[in-house]
Amino acid sequence: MNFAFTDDQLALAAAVRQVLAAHCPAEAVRNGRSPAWSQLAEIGLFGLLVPQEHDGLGLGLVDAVLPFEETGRAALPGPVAETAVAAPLLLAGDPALGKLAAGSLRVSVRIGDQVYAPDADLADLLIVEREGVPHAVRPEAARLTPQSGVDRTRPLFGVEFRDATRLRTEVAPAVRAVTVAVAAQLVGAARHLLDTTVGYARTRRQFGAPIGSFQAVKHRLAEVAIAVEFAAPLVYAAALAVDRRLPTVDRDVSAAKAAAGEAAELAAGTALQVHGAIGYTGELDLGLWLARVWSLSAAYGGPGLHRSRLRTAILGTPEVRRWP
Amino acid sequence: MNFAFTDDQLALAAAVRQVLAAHCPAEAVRNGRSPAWSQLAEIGLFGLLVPQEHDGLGLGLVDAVLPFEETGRAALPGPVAETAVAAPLLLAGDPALGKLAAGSLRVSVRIGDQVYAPDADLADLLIVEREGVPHAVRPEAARLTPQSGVDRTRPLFGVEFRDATRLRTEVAPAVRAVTVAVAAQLVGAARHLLDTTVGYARTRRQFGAPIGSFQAVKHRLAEVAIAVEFAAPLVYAAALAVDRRLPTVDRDVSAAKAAAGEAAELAAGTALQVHGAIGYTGELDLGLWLARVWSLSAAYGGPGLHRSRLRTAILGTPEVRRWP
Amino acid sequence: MDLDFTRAEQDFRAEVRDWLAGHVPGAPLPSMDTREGFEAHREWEHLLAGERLSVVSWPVEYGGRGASLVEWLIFEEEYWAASAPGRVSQNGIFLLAPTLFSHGTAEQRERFLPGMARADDVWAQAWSEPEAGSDLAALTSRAERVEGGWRLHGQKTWSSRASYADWGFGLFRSDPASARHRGLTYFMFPLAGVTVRPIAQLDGEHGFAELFFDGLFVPDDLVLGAAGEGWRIAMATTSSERGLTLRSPGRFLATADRLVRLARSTGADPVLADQVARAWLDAESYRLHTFGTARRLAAGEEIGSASSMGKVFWSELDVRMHALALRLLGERGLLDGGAPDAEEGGRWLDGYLFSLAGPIYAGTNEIQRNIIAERVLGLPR
Amino acid sequence: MDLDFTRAEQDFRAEVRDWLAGHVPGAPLPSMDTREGFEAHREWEHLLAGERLSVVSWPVEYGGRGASLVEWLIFEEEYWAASAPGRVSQNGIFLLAPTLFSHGTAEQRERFLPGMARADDVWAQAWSEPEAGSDLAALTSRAERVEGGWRLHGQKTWSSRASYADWGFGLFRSDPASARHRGLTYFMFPLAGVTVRPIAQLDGEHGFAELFFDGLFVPDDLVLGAAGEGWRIAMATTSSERGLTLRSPGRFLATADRLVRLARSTGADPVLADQVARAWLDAESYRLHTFGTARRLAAGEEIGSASSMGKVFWSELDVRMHALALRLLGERGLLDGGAPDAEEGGRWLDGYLFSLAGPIYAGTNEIQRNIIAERVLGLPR
Repeated sequence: MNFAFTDDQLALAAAVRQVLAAHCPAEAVRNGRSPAWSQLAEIGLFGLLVPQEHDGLGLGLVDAVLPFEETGRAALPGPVAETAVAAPLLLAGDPALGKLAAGSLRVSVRIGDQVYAPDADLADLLIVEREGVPHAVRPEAARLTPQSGVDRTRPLFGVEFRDATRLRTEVAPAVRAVTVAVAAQLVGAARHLLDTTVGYARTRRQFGAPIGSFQAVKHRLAEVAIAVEFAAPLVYAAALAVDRRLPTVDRDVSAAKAAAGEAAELAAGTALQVHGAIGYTGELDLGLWLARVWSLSAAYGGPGLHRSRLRTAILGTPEVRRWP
Repeated sequence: MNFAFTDDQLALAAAVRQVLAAHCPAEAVRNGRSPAWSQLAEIGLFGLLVPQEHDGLGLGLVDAVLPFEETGRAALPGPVAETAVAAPLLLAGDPALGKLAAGSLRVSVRIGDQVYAPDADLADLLIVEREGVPHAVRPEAARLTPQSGVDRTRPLFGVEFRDATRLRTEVAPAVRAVTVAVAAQLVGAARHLLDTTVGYARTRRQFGAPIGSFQAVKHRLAEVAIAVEFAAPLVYAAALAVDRRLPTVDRDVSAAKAAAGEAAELAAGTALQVHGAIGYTGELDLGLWLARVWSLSAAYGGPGLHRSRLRTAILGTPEVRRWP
Repeated sequence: MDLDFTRAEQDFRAEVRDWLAGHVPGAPLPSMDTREGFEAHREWEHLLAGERLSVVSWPVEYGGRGASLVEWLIFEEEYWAASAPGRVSQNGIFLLAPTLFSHGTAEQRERFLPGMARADDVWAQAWSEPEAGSDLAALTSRAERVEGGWRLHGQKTWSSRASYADWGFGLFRSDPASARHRGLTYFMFPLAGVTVRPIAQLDGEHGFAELFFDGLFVPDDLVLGAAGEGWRIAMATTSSERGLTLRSPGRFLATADRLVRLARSTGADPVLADQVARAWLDAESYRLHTFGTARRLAAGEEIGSASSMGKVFWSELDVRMHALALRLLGERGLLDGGAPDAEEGGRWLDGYLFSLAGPIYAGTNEIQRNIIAERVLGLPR
Repeated sequence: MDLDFTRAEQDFRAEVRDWLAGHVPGAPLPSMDTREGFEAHREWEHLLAGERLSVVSWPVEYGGRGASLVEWLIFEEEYWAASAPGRVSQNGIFLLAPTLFSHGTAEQRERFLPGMARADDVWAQAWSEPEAGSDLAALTSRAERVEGGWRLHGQKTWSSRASYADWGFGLFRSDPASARHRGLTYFMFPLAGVTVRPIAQLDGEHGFAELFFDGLFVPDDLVLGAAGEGWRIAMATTSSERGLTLRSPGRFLATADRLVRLARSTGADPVLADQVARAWLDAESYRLHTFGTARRLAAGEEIGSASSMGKVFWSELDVRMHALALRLLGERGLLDGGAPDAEEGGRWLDGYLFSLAGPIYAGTNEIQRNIIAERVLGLPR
């Protein structure tokens, strides 16, 4: 038993982080729609879950979880989780997988508990669930209704369509995988918010001292650190559960999404309170991350929905089974 | 509209407080079973709700609420709420009311959500609910099973009985009234815990300073102050609702009991954490109040039960009605 | 103790309710942080003032009705329950006017209060500075003594309504040798001579602005109270900002009622339903508590530092209620007014973003908790 | 990254589980804070030691099995899931032994570890003093240098197990001119020469005692590490007290599982059910987190201040789980072992009272949060 990331897994995450540091600064989050896409394709992010026979890396979700933390940390815009995580499963066996791995097929989805398709206007292909079955929809066959909201860097769209191709895959595995990827992004976003807020608290002075020297600020930030520290293992375990198709997988995915969403929302609320009024403005980049946390926490089922499922899973079954 | 206590109401509370300061010190809580009983009878506590034609004061529950805060503040032992609040309603019209008002009839009850009769071994009369109807049981006809627990100064008893007299009163008004009285006691106990803990934090030194100068301690105690400050008005309003037989009375009683119990439990937890290990011992009197808070918070329905009723009352009715 | 409204109080409630039912605009006004919306809100204030409803608790001579505190609370309950427009003249009415009543000259009151009541003059507050957020005593903007008055220099920030308002008020350091609380003077000033730069907020609105002063001349009759006494005077004002006047329960009661309706219509999960019920009761408790406070104030008591408890309570309740609404709505809760599917035109999201400022402004809740601990409970500094 | 136990780990788990199933007493042992219960618990330790299960992670030569950290975690999971008795030798095994391994002499290890493993010697800790609760550097008990050793003077408190234990260990100020962290020495001492006064606790138990030293002679070979180095050595010990060793997840996992069963049997209200599910997942998360930590420790990394996060998390989880159980049980939850109607002989109440000490001892959670903020996050002191 070895519940720690391997050197390969860490190296891939570091590569993603490096690419994002170079190609996805806050300015790109604010104004770009899909920055760093080709660079991420080059290091294999979009082929990570694509089988090797389709020019992918043939890896598992557990290998994607740290790279996705990095995309969350950078608040990377674009339909990245949908393209890199949902699409390889929904298109399993499809020749389009090669293009997917190469980063030349952008996909947006509306599956599971998702009501809207994120970044659908950028997509080369839409995959939409209807009556429990995934359907591929070409952009020209779709009518998109923009549903503008708090996260301007992750626009949502209502999708109606005329023609669609019924896919032969199941929708549930893709829903689980993309939900875990988004949970990982939430952990990454929470880490960024914690780091940024710690940095601000070290330098901003009030009453003659850095505000980070006040115990109330210290303890709030310590709470965030604890919440993130103990949300992350649930996300990692959920990724393993998806890869191994464990009987507890649905519970584990809900636990990951709920815990990550709540930790990130705590990080967001604390970041705003510690920054004070300045955090509330467009003067800082903070607002980009706050909006992203709110938007991702609600995506693919918010904490309320997943908590209600967890209640049933844990109290409603005759025997609760521990991982593994 | 005048949501403030009258001078008469304040004066009665002050009198109770004075009596308890003199006759119910912590030592009496620890070792006495019903200290200050006759002195409280003298100033009219047991006749407060008894009609004037039975030698009582003929007042309302709203007049009892501050005196009961004082009994909670002093952690007064004995079946006081049962005798002074439940019994006058359960025995309405009964000639025994005169003895009740004089303090020469001690009553314990097992009604409503109460599972055990508190201080039943001290009672001259037991009133027990059976099939929704109150029954009077003489002590010699009752078999009491001691159910010892955390609050050694408020012992509980299971009650079985042979003979009983069916009373003609309804049980619900008495349940409501005694529940509000206990809620008031919880507010009083919380105020005592807050005062005691503030006093300790002002004098106890660690790391070269009084612990009350640390912001973490300050903010915890501020939280307790806020919780008590905003629980109390719900208790006062519930007392008025009982007196006026408002249609919202059950909701208001549940709100009072849940809020007071939660505020008092917060005060207890904070008191223990601020005192540290010493709070955990018999060396201080603190433990008497902690145990009393736990025991009263569970009495006549705990916060969980009342919260579930509140959910139904507030979300399940077509229109929520505000007080008044 | 009772909760029985008098006949007069009931009649007043009925009058207010009826008038609002007949006059509140059917569709929400445009945002008061746009020029168009600002003027629409000013028009609404004119309408209110015509009925002497803009400042019910003021004396009749200044445009009010001399209403009691309880009547004012009744007015607020009815006002927010009717979903009436936000108050564009709030800064003046709730922050400046109490100070004018207590520290202004008769001439100042005559000159400014009637126009404020009618919103002919809309006022912006100018408390904060970039380096003096929560620490108001660290102000560095200065007032230079000149013949017949003063010249103002420096920068203010988080000035609400300043983009379109007519007048502003705030503290300036009039004694250059002074430090901290000393040597500050309370000024009123026309915004015409001030450079105003709007601050973009999370929601894209511009409710706040930065103000730049470059020697604006202010005559002596625009000084409120004595020179150098600004801190003491301002504290009386911020204490009322933190206390009863700014946050009457009406707004939270209305939000709680809307939240209950939302929870019913969305069929809330029991866990969320529990939180909704709690929030509704918290609003109720805040209302009852305020009734008690109103009684004490009417009896001439001071509420002082205890008002910090109210500030913490209402501001965190407001965040909680709006966050709950967003959670009940799921993904749809995060849509703004531009989205076809937005609930109530994105009002819950707008309210959430607005509520987030509550624990920050008028003294952060950290500072309020210090005040509660030190001044109410008596813990050492 | 994986969560696949090896064949050897699975075999070890099966062995432990089978042995416990055959040996854990059917009825709970009497409280270890009574003379009778203490000896019963000592007997149980003998039985464990006979199977080399009392200290699985120690080297074979001292009575252990040289088990890996993961195997030790497995042992703990099985131990608590089997509702096996509390560990009367916990202080020695978890607090003193790590220090003996790292700072003791070979003679000290030979002399004390085997007896500790068999519970022939039961150890009491003596960290706190009346005026040095959380602030351990404020110790004033002193060690006076004499021929061949030291004489101990002063008072210790909150010494767990001291009423019936054989030996104690703690810090004494050996340099009278020293202050704070300097000039402290780590001593082991026989309790026979110490006056022990039990402290009555909330639950009427006497798990803690005060110790009074009146010149007890301690020879030099009972000094652990160098004289004057006590603080550094003790910090290594308390860091392991706060870290992995004292609070393996096994106990919390077992409590979480019992809580889920209780919630099912009492038909928990959805709101309480939600909290139960959260607690169960928190325990699961603590377990997973600990697996990660074990891996890092096994690879030679230090966990250092990060262990403070674990301390806060498990101690508050433990309180939460027990408080939830009491709430599920209502009035019945507050009954003690003497009450006929008590659930599981009052075990939830006992556990609740015990859990309340968690956020206090081994560095209060306020101090832990300071440590997290300053040493993990890098905020200024």
